[in-house]
Amino acid sequence: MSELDFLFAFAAVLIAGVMCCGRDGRAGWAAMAVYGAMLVAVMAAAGKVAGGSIPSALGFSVLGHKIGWRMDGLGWFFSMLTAGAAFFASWYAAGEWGRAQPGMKTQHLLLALNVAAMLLLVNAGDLLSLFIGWELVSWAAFAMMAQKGGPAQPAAMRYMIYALAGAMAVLAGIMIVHAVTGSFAYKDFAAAFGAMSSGMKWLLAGLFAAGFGVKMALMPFHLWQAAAYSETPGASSAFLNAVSARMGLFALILVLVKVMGLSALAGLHVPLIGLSAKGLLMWIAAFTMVIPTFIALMQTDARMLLTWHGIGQGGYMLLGVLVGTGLGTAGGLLHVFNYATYQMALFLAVTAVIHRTGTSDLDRLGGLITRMPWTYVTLLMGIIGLAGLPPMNGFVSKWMIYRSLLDSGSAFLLIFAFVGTLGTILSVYKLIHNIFLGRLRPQHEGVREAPWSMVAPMLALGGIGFVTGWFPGLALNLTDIAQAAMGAPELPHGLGGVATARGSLNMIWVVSILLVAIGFGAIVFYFLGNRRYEVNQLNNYAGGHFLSPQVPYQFSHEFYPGLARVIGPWYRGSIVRAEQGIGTLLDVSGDLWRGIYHLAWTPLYLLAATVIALGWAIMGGM
Amino acid sequence: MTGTLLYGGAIGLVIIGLYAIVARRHLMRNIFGLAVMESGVNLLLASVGYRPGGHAPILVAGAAPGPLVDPIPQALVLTAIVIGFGVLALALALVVRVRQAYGTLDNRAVARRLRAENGEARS
Amino acid sequence: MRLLADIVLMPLIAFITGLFLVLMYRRVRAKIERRVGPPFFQPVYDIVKLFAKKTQISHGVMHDLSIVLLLGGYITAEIFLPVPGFKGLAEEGDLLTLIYIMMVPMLGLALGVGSCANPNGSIGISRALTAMLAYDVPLAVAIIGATMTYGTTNLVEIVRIQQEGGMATWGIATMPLLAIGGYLAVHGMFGKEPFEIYIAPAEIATGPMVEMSGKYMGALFIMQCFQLYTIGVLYVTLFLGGGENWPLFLIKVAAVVFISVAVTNVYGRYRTDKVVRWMWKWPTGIALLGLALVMAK
Amino acid sequence: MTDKPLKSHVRPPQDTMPGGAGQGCPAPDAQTRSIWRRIMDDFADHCRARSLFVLHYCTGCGAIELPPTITSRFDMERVGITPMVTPRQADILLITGYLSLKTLKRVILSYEQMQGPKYVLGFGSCTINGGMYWNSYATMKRLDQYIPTDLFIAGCMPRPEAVQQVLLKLIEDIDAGRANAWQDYYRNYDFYLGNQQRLFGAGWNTPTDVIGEARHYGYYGPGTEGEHTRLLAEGGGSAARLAHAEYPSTALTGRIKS
Amino acid sequence: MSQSLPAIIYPVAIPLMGAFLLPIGARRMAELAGLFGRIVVLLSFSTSLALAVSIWTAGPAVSAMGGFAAPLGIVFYADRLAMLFLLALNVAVFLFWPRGQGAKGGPCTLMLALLAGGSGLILSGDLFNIFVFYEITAVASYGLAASGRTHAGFAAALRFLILGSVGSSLMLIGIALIYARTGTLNLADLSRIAPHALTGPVGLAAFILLLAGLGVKAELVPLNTWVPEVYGAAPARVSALLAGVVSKLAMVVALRFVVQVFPGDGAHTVLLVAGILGVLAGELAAWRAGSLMETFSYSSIAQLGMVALAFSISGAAGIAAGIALALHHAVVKPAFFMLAARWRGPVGGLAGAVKDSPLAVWLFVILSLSIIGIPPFPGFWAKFLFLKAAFAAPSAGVWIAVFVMLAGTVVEAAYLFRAVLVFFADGERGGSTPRFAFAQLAPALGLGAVLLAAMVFIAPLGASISGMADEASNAAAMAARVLDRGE
Repeated sequence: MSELDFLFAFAAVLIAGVMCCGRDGRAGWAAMAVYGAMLVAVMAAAGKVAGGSIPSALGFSVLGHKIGWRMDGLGWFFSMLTAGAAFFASWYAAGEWGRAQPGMKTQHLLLALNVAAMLLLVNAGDLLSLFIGWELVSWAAFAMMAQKGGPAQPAAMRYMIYALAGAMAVLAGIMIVHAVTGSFAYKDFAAAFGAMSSGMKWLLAGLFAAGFGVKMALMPFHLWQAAAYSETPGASSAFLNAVSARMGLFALILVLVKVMGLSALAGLHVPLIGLSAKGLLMWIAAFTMVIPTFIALMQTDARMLLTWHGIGQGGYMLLGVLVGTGLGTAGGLLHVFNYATYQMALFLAVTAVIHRTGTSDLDRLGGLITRMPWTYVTLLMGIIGLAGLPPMNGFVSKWMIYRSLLDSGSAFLLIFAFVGTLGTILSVYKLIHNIFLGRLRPQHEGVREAPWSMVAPMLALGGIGFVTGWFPGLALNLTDIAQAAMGAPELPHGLGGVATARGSLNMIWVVSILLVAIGFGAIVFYFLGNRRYEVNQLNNYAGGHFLSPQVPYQFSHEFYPGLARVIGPWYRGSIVRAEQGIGTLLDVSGDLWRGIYHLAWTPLYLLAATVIALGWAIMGGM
Repeated sequence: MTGTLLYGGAIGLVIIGLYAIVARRHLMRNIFGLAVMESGVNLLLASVGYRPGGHAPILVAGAAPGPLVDPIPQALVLTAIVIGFGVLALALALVVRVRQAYGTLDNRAVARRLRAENGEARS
Repeated sequence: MRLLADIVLMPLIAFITGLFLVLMYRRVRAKIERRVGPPFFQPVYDIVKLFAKKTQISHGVMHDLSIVLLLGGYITAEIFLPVPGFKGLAEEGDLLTLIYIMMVPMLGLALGVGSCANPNGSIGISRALTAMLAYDVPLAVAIIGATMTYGTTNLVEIVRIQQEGGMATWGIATMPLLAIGGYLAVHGMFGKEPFEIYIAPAEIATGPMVEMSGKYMGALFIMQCFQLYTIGVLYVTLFLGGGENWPLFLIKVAAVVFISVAVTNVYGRYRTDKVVRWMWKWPTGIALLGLALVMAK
Repeated sequence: MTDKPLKSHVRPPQDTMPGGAGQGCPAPDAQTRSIWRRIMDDFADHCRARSLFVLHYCTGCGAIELPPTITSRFDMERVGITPMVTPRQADILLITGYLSLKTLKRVILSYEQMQGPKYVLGFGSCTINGGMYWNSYATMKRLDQYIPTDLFIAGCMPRPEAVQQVLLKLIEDIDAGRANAWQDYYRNYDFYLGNQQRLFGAGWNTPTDVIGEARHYGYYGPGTEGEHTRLLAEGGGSAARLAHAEYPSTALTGRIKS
Repeated sequence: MSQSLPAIIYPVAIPLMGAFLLPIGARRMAELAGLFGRIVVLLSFSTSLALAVSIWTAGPAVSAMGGFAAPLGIVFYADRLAMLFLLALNVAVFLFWPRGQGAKGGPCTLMLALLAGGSGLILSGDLFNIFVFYEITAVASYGLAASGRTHAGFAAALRFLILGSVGSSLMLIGIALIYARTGTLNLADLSRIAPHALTGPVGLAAFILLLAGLGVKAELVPLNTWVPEVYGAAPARVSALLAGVVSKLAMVVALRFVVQVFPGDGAHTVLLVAGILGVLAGELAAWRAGSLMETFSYSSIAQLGMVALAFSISGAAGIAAGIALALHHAVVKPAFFMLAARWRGPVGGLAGAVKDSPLAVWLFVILSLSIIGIPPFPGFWAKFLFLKAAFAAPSAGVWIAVFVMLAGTVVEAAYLFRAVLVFFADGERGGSTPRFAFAQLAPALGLGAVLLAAMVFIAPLGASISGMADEASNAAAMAARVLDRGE
């Protein structure tokens, strides 16, 4: 019974446990304990998995193909992420938020199913078990998205169609590999990939990239993610946001980087323009970074804004991994870890706001800082991480990605990355301003801070983000294991950060100096001036006008009018129209075929067939 | 020459029968067409066994009078005629039922009523 | 111990130079308007008067924290900015870190103004962030081009490279287009006249500063000094060969600020979308051209 | 005009009591000050004198006099005076001419929103005794009954030289530490509120919590609260009261501000 | 080596005899008909089981009628493939025996006739013999289609009859053409003569004519206009039986022709085109279908199209995939039809069905997951075999077939889960959806259990299917068994 079997056993026990007695209050805490145990088990397995891989007893052979599961470094990293995200999601759901939810048992059950499916996916031993895990993850996520009913169902439906199309592409890819190499093992595929014809290479790379790209919401397939993830109930959507989309990245890394190898991808050249397959994928990642971020800028719902950012951040991770150098891959993987922490903190904070005020519409919130300070602190830590500013961990991974892009000399990609970051800063400020800053609306007067059972996990996540931001070495040790398993070059790093010849980063010094400077600023501020007097928010300059609570005095609707006038016309939603086009094509052809069955008398074809056949017969001479 | 005449006639019958089924809307005409078509097919089947100048394949006193006609298609035709007859009987029974049910034998109207009853929403 | 000295002295020098730059800014403006201009210690007087205000109005803890974050952010930025004689922490954090550290005070100010619950402030901040998005694109292109030519983002290294070759290896010599594009972006960063839409006294009552009074306003004046100094020194480090000795270094920084100030006082104020369109057209175009040249080499 | 040294040739401050015609303000804040405190205050006054932000609330016909004083003709920036847009950042409030009652409300609100050592300059005769509108029903007659005024400038619109003269006089007062009329607003708030309520109705008040500020900064004197502020307390119609009802507290800790 | 076994005839003889004795008996004791019919079916099932066991152990069996040797005499040939579908037919007939008011003499007789015709169809090795049994099955299915005694039933049966008869006549023309060219009707003999006699356009014309005949029952594209009408109008048990098993028999016969008589790739491409059109027509029409019953009718067309695609791939792998797909569809589709029987009317009206009949809804979910091909379920392994076979011999047509198949699966998943989401949606207050009595749900649950069992024992099942496929794919061995009897 290796650690991996313990993990699978934990997952199975959890599903059974929630299934039988998910109703009573303590189920939430029990689930949290089990996820915690899983996290500890995964961490304990770090030593064994660093070198080789942990075999698992789970495995069977069908139609002559052996299907098995084992955990290697990459699988270990993503299992750790899944267990951690599930731990925090269940901790959040175990508290008062859970008690306030209608169908909490189903949510616990679906979370357990999702975790089990993800463990099966990330520890897949060969292509077939990878596909089995992939399908289970897709369907578990579908169930989780559709559970709330109402608007969630069309969103989940749209996800399911995308996911299934992606899965079919992956299945076709796997079967082609089987036809060429005769087996589903990774090493056979890797060995045979070099010798394939470039057409076949393009086909396989295209199928796998498209199939896995759907789950990661890469550019052309990104329309489903925002609505689907926002409609899921709070804690589960935080889990989905933090980890579920990264399963696509795991599979992409596994197949495109580890098995096919970036050098092989770089070798494939698009006939006309001088771009290689790797370059094309990097440009897709670049567009995925920028365009969803600027769509997020225009959103008016907090959850939609965050999910659109989730898509954008996915572009960073893929870009980092695709650069291929030790620094780039470490940056990409670290960004996966960082993203999971701050995105989950953000989503839990927004859920706390929804829990208290009942709405997440940015045009109907404001001034909550005085009522929900700790939620504000979490959201602040989250947006600093999401925007990638120094004290938090988001900055470290973005710096590493930029540094690797600079080393590999791809300047224009770096410009895209930089513009993406700027867009993020603008939209996250809009998020925190419209919810917490500005004028407190009369109806939110009685709002109280979220209960401690919700605030604790949020602050813990924010804390993790800060600590790994201050000492990135802690997180880099985790990514080293994944990097080694991926075959990417090793990255020498200290506790503070990375020291390369062409520019180094030591976060210990950066954050310490920042704190010292802030301390110095506090001294200047608190001791040099007179004691400050806090005033009522109605005591505000309004051009001499007397402010009263009934007078709405808040600027939050359409927060960047100047920018909107410039980039407004660019939002033509061409991809949305393309998607609708496919929908109507399907309906029209459906009606056409169905119409055939409604013709009064259809065997006209028979007549034609017979005439032809008889003619042949006679011509052939009886 | 006779071969092409025979086959041409049989295939002509089949085509006439098919035309009646396809082009006419009245169910009875369709069934007549069916019968014509089956007779055409049977004729074709029988004419396959034709040998110019052949005699009936009966061995009189143990010796064959001359070139014999191929007996097997004739056996097949026998069965085919019986089957055709059976199917025709069932068809006529069903036509009587349809006439009672829908009061009309126009194929298109019957098809429309049938779909309406099946609850196929015409989306 | 040398590091301790750096940590204390560099911000102090930055502050003092900043005061000179503010003074120079107001004096040049006065001279353009054929006025005498403020006395020598005017910036000091302003700051001391604001700190010495007897009543200090605050709109909540975040309003105070933002000022602290503001000052802290700029002090950190100064420490990572290499100046002649002081290396500070330029080895530990490079150019990219500096760019991001310069965004921390901007976010701090935005949070503080937001918590003042005054829509004038919020509109001001939304315009300031839009302007930041506008001028940061050409700036990014310029920085990327610079790092491409120097091959490193370590600021001390960049200065050393430009020092060795003398005038010929200065950024402005090796990549003129990038320097020009960069300068136009830097001019936007100063937040002065053509791109001063977020202060816009007539429309939104000094935008972000609408609720800042007393020591809050004093801190913003200090920020202005730091801002002028940091941006000036950044541009000098990247394109004007950095400081080999103090007098020459100060002259260069003053020159950078002077040209920008001179331009400022003859222009009206652009609307926000005009700022974005202009910034993404001319400076970005020039900088991209420069980048293309750099990449071609 | 070179930067001429300021000499203290000014006559001593008069001790004026509120309500008395034309008296100045009481003795400067009288708490005993340690040496260090005195040095700091002197240095602060020195800087305050040399850096004044002017909010010229151009109500009457005096507004046109200010541009020449600010710009190149007379250039007040030589002595550190620059125009400022909002009351929060301004030190000097210039009332340049007659004040109708409606404008007076806005002026009072702006005055209360100004910070710390703030000075009010009354331009022209309209602020002194109503000027040519002495018997009008619509204008206020004496400015210093409603907000404590430091200096008045006589003249039916004084010329820029006069404005310059009064500004230099103000600088001298500040430098000497005598310009403390603003504390009078806190110390005798009831007097001023009474005058204001006489004009605007019994429970009238501005959203600024002047009494709270007085207590906070230690200027709470006997005259701060009186029968007029009691009207305030029992729930007159003022916006601040509504504010307190609607928004009991703004501080993070949620304590009800008095 | 093949064994000569007279017992092959029993699976056909017993039901035929039962079919003729039943009306006599039923005139007096009406309810006895149902019981007597069931006994006959059990009897025929036991004999076929015994036959299957002997064939599984000793290999395919041949039996010449009346002692006449192969080329001239009529021969019955039974290998493991035939046995599999024979057993499936017997089980299906027993499972979907008419109940309630339909269980009077008429439908029971027709059921037995259907059983006899189907068994004969699957076992006979002679071309004309296949035609005769095909006609018996066809007439039985016309009768059963009308057994619902509803107006729509009669009209649908009539239109079905006309279409079927036209198909049969074309098949007869085909047989005539083949006989004229080769002079023999025995499949084994044909497999030796056909390669050089029936090549070229004449062979293709013959195959198209034969396929036209079989296509009516096997729901191939131009000929399946009767499918939505008959399945809608006929009682659910009949539709389940027709869609589930009978259509597969016709497809297996088509496979026999392709393997033995027309090995050339002309026939394969015709089958491929028919398959592709079938999948396209089925999936797209089902996407726009209104009620559940109509959706499943079109879905069965699509699934049959997939089976045709599988059989169009020459070689044992294709046949194995075809058998797996056919078997899986034979288990899943009847269960769907039984569910659709209770859930009539447009899908929208079924909101909140999960509260009224949770078991049925969860069964629906499991069946749809399997038919889409989600890994743990056997449906996935069927698709897996198909893809393995397709990519083993990639040609342009096969690429299109794979693409259409995968795209079809996505569309199928879309409309199935569109219905599932409606079930789970919260229905309007007080609105109730039809509940399931246990008797109605029993067959569906039985089939669901079979599906889950197949999921568990997938490995041995897979092995036996591939064994069956190898045996059914080499025509020479079959010819040798039948012709070289060495009498």
